[in-house]
Amino acid sequence: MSKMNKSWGPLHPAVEKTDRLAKTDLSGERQRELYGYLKLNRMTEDRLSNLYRQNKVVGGLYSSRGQEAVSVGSAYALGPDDVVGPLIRNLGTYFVRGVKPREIMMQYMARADGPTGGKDVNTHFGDLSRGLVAPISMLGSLIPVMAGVALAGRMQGKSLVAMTYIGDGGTSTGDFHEGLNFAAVLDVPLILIVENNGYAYSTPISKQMKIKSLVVRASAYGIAGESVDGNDVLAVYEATRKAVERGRNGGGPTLIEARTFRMKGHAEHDDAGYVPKELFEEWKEKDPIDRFERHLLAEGLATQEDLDAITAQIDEELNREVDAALASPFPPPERAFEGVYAVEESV
Amino acid sequence: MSKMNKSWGPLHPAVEKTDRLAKTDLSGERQRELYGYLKLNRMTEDRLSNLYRQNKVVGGLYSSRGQEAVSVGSAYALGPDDVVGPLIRNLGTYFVRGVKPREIMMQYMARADGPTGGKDVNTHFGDLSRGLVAPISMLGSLIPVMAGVALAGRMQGKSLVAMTYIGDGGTSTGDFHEGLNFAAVLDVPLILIVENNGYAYSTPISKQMKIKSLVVRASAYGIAGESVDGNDVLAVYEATRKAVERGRNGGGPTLIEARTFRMKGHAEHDDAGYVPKELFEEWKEKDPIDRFERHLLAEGLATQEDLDAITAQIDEELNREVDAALASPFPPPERAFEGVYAVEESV
Amino acid sequence: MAPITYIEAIRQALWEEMESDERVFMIGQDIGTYGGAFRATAGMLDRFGPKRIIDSPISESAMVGTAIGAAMMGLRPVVEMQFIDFIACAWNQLFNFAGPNHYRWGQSVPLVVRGPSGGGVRGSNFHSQNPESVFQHGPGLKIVVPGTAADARGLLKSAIRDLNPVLFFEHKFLYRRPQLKQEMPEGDGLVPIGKANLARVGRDLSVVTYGAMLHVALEAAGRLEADGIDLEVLDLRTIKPLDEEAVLATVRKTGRAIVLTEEQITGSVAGDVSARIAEKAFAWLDSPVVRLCCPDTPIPYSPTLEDAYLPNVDKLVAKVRELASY
Amino acid sequence: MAPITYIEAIRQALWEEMESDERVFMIGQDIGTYGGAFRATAGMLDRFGPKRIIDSPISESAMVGTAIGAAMMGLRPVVEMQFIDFIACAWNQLFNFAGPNHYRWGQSVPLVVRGPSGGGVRGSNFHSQNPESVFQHGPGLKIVVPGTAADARGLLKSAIRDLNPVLFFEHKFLYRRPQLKQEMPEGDGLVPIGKANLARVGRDLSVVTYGAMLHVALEAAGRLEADGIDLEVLDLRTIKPLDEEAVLATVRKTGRAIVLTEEQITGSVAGDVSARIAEKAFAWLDSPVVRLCCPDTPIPYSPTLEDAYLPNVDKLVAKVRELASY
Ligand SMILES: Cc1ncc(C[n+]2csc(CCOP(=O)(O)OP(=O)(O)O)c2C)c(N)n1
Ligand SMILES: Cc1ncc(C[n+]2csc(CCOP(=O)(O)OP(=O)(O)O)c2C)c(N)n1
Ligand SMILES: [Mg+2]
Ligand SMILES: [Mg+2]
Repeated sequence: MSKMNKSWGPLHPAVEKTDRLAKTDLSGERQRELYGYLKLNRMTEDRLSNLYRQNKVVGGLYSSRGQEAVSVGSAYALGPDDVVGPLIRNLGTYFVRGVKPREIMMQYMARADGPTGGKDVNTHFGDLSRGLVAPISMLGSLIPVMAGVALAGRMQGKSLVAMTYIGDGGTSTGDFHEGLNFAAVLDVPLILIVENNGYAYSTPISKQMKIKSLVVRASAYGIAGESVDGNDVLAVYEATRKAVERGRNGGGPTLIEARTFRMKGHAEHDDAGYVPKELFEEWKEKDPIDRFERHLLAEGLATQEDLDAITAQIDEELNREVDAALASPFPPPERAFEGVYAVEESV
Repeated sequence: MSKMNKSWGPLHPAVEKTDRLAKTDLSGERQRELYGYLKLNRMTEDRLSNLYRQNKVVGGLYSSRGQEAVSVGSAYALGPDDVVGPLIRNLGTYFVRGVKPREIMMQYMARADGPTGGKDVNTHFGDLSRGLVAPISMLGSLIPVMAGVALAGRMQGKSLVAMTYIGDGGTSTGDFHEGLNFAAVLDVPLILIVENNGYAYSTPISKQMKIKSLVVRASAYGIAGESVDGNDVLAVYEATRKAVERGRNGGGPTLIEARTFRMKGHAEHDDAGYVPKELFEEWKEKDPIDRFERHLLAEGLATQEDLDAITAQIDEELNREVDAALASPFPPPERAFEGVYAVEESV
Repeated sequence: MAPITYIEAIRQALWEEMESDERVFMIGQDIGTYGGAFRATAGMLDRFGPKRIIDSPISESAMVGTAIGAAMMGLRPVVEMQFIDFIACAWNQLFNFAGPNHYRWGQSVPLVVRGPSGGGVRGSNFHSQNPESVFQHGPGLKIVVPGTAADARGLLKSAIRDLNPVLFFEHKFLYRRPQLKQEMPEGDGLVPIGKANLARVGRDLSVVTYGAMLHVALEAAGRLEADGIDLEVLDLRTIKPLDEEAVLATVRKTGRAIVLTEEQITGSVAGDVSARIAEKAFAWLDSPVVRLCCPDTPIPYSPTLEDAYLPNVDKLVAKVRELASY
Repeated sequence: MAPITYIEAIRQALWEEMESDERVFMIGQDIGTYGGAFRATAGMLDRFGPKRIIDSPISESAMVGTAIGAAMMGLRPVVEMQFIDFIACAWNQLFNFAGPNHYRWGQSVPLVVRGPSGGGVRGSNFHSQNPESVFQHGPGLKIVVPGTAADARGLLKSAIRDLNPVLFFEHKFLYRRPQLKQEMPEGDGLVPIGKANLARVGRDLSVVTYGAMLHVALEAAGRLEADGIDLEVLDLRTIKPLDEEAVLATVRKTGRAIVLTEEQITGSVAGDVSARIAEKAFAWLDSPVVRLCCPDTPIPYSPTLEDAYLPNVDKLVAKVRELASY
């Protein structure tokens, strides 16, 4: 275990503890908005944990605690016509795209009024009117699919970019390779955020790959690549913004490695006993929300009262959201048999 | 077409026309043996073309003309206990492993006495007693399989290395990625010869990938990589020899890109009209056998008479081989129903 | 218009759909400059340009994945597998992504994956497969298996216009058979997906079949006339959703059924059809429902072996005689 | 010895085979330090070390490919799929490489791929699948689906000792059911692959089933006693090669059959079994051969939906009553 720890450590370029975040042109107002999404992400997950403990969540529960800056920062750089395919740990992305917490809650609780009406679970839903494509569980599969979204956008004369995510573990799938190479050779505007949080379930990256940073994979496909501090929401935002620009200008795909850490287990049931305690302690110091808070205060972009007000407002909103979600019934059994085939156009 | 040609040209680092081949410690005798394999490879394929024109070949016929140095040079660097999984264009590899031309001929002609008794086609056969694993048609699939061979060798305390091949086109498969990454992370002695011959069927590498040389893929997995002149049998041999040494000493996998050119169509039926004529002319000058011949003569390792004698001897051998192959009947129909399940140990 | 072959009919369908609907585009290996390994897309690169005729890397999973993404965005991708056997490398994308998508979150995935399937051409195990047997289980997929030139054209057009993922399995043995040359109907000549065709009306025994085996059945029917046995031949044309009504109707009429298909027998489409008959037309049955398929072996290469492996007219005639006297 | 659960029986089989045969080793995601998502390999890393308990990258195709290579070299790899659904990503390696290998060139590929399959645990479409339906068509593969703890242990040991590629589909709904706790037999307690088990002797109607549905059948049988209906229950245990003799024997005895399986009905194992009955036991049949399966939809998540989707005791009892009065 301590060997694993050691071998993992150096593979994972240290993320600065410092509060000095990446340079940005984002206004104070927009930075406060970013803060709101970060908090909404975390606070919704806290509510979900409660619901889980109350046995209201039907299946497993997955948390993005400690990684919120990756989802929020990257999604915030997209435009309204862009399309994103988030994974299970990208709650923040859903929120930035306009999804309401009750939608996620109803998904987890398998309720009739959730976006899939109880047919599928957690973040497994999409909605192209909000630029969202649903994942499937098989990791990697979304990468070629989102390459196809990007290709379609270009063929349709839209200037959209497509974005999706993959974990350090998910980079070992065949679809990661085929999808990225395909996107590269077609030069389509695909952004792949590689969320390197050090672990795939219990597996440290030292057992996942022999390389020290995933950004070298970009050169294997001849595409742009950047590695950023994934716990700095501004760094993630800025890297994605540049990638969006590149994509819109015909510069092809970008791979962004966001270095971060998974602060809970793989899922709610997993106590992550295999992760050395010191790592949690180390990364707690680098908490993306705490850091961003300190940044906002230090830069005079928000007062403590502003932040408290944002938090209080989210808290209130979440009360309503939880109530609404709980009020939704389970779907009627007949619905199980409906909707296998499309009979009318979805788009 | 000429655009394709242009875009392809610079992607493919020019192979020197020069007769100065790579440095080697191989004795004159062993170099003459190498020469024999090169000639056997080419002359067998010429015989196969004849058989094809006589409608004796049941399915398609694939040629490695112009690429013989890759198969022969790499296979020649292996030891008797090493294991290799060749593809359809690696006839030379089979010969170096001790396969007789009649075996290949009977495979192509679907005869009862061929290694698969008519069950499978062309080079689709293996024989672990000669260190040969059969491919399947799905490109890339052999890479993880050969990683498994290498892993088994290590677990069994053997010091074997495993080797296999992939074309420039085959590098786009998911299994290329999964297999190489797997081999890398397990640090097993796998050698992957990437046979970059500029085309996959009619598809130039510019439509296959966005990178200029495949050797960069080695760094994507953290393994050793080298790019060699694939029309210099000594260069291929030496690179493979070093990789074998590395593998035996626990240094893990090696990716070797061999730059070469496919001098015929994808298969006998394909006139390769999509390949600009100048490319054929250019590469004819770099013919690996002609170059090696000039080298042997220039270095005083063989006289023209020596070479002619080798050729004559192979010619005679091939007469016997063709006769033997033609003498074999088609298999009896009942054999179609036998052998799905193993009932006794193969190894 | 002059009669054309099965493969020409496919090319025509593709060409016409490309002309009439700019959302249609193609992805495949060597489909551009080369015009496809079987020339199904010959001339299309010149006519439609590289944006709509995309020469692909050897990445079947990405080809299908990309098509899924483009389809969700409102395009109509058609993916060519160089040989349909390579669809195995895209199994996950089709079975898990494309098929279930509409059920899961309401988003349609209108795409076609097409390519040459089937044996009888000495292609050995990786260039002769019939993947309908394994894909039939996949919820949300449609599977089409034309047996004639006009059906190939009409069904391919329907497939491209369908809102769902359609697997279109052409039989390469039929591609250039001169006997299959047919005049194409005026206009689109659309053939609906999900509708079987009564290829021969008969009295005594129903042969339910599709693809290359359709012609085996028809030839056998001719031969059996001499015996005074009058075969009815139902060409399924679509495997999923299956035209169960047509299957049951013919069996209820003749009381005897042979399901004739070119696939290994276990887990076959033939088994599935046969099970439906045994469950839903039991009262009408005068004899066992017989599956005439291939043995449970890989597809062998040698002519003597492949001939032993494949169903053929002799084998069918023998089975019919056996069953007729049951 | 104390009775143990189904998952403990699996762990025991793995453990014992690892102890007794040093050629056996395992590849899987999180099977080492973590002991496997379902703890099937708990403690094994400590006991057998990282050379034989290999924590794998997320590369199902490479996991299987690597196992194929190692198996050809004489080892006995056991691959764990974290959820069996992910076997989809290794489809090509299993269907095209492992299965046909011995037929093609005579080289055996003794490996096992095992993992949790099946629904009823609110896993939704990608954590509930039953892949036996699609793999049954693959020449050269064997498929095992234990329904009891002792069978799980005995069959897994047989699978590991088999010379062929064996897909071992465990039913995760059964993993920790206290009702399934069983004392293990002395010694190896090997259960032969390819042999069904007559789980209940009855007179009136045969239910042919396996896996979690075995217990549905047995419970229904108990309930139907009150009706005076005496069910015979055949547990297939192996899907491929199927124990056709046992299937035909029970149907010839009772004259009525329901094939009960947890899979979408089209292209199901149930259909295959049913087709064999309709072909080979026709003369003994007193009523239609009925398949009781799931509808042709993806597997839904919500409890109300999944309950509607899955076969259960009520549905079986109703079908039996219907059929008994046919
Ligand atoms: C193809 C595939 N294999 C296995 C799994 C099971 N699985 C779910 S999440 C996970 C770990 C993922 O790790 P990583 O990609 O690093 O993402 P993270 O959980 O760290 O966000 C695994 C193995 C899967 N979802 N898909
Ligand atoms: C997975 C897969 N897809 C498609 C094919 C069909 N195919 C056979 S050879 C070939 C081209 C291979 O090109 P390359 O890998 O460069 O090898 P080369 O023929 O140049 O030696 C293709 C597309 C295949 N064999 N496998
Ligand atoms: Mg991770
Ligand atoms: Mg090539």
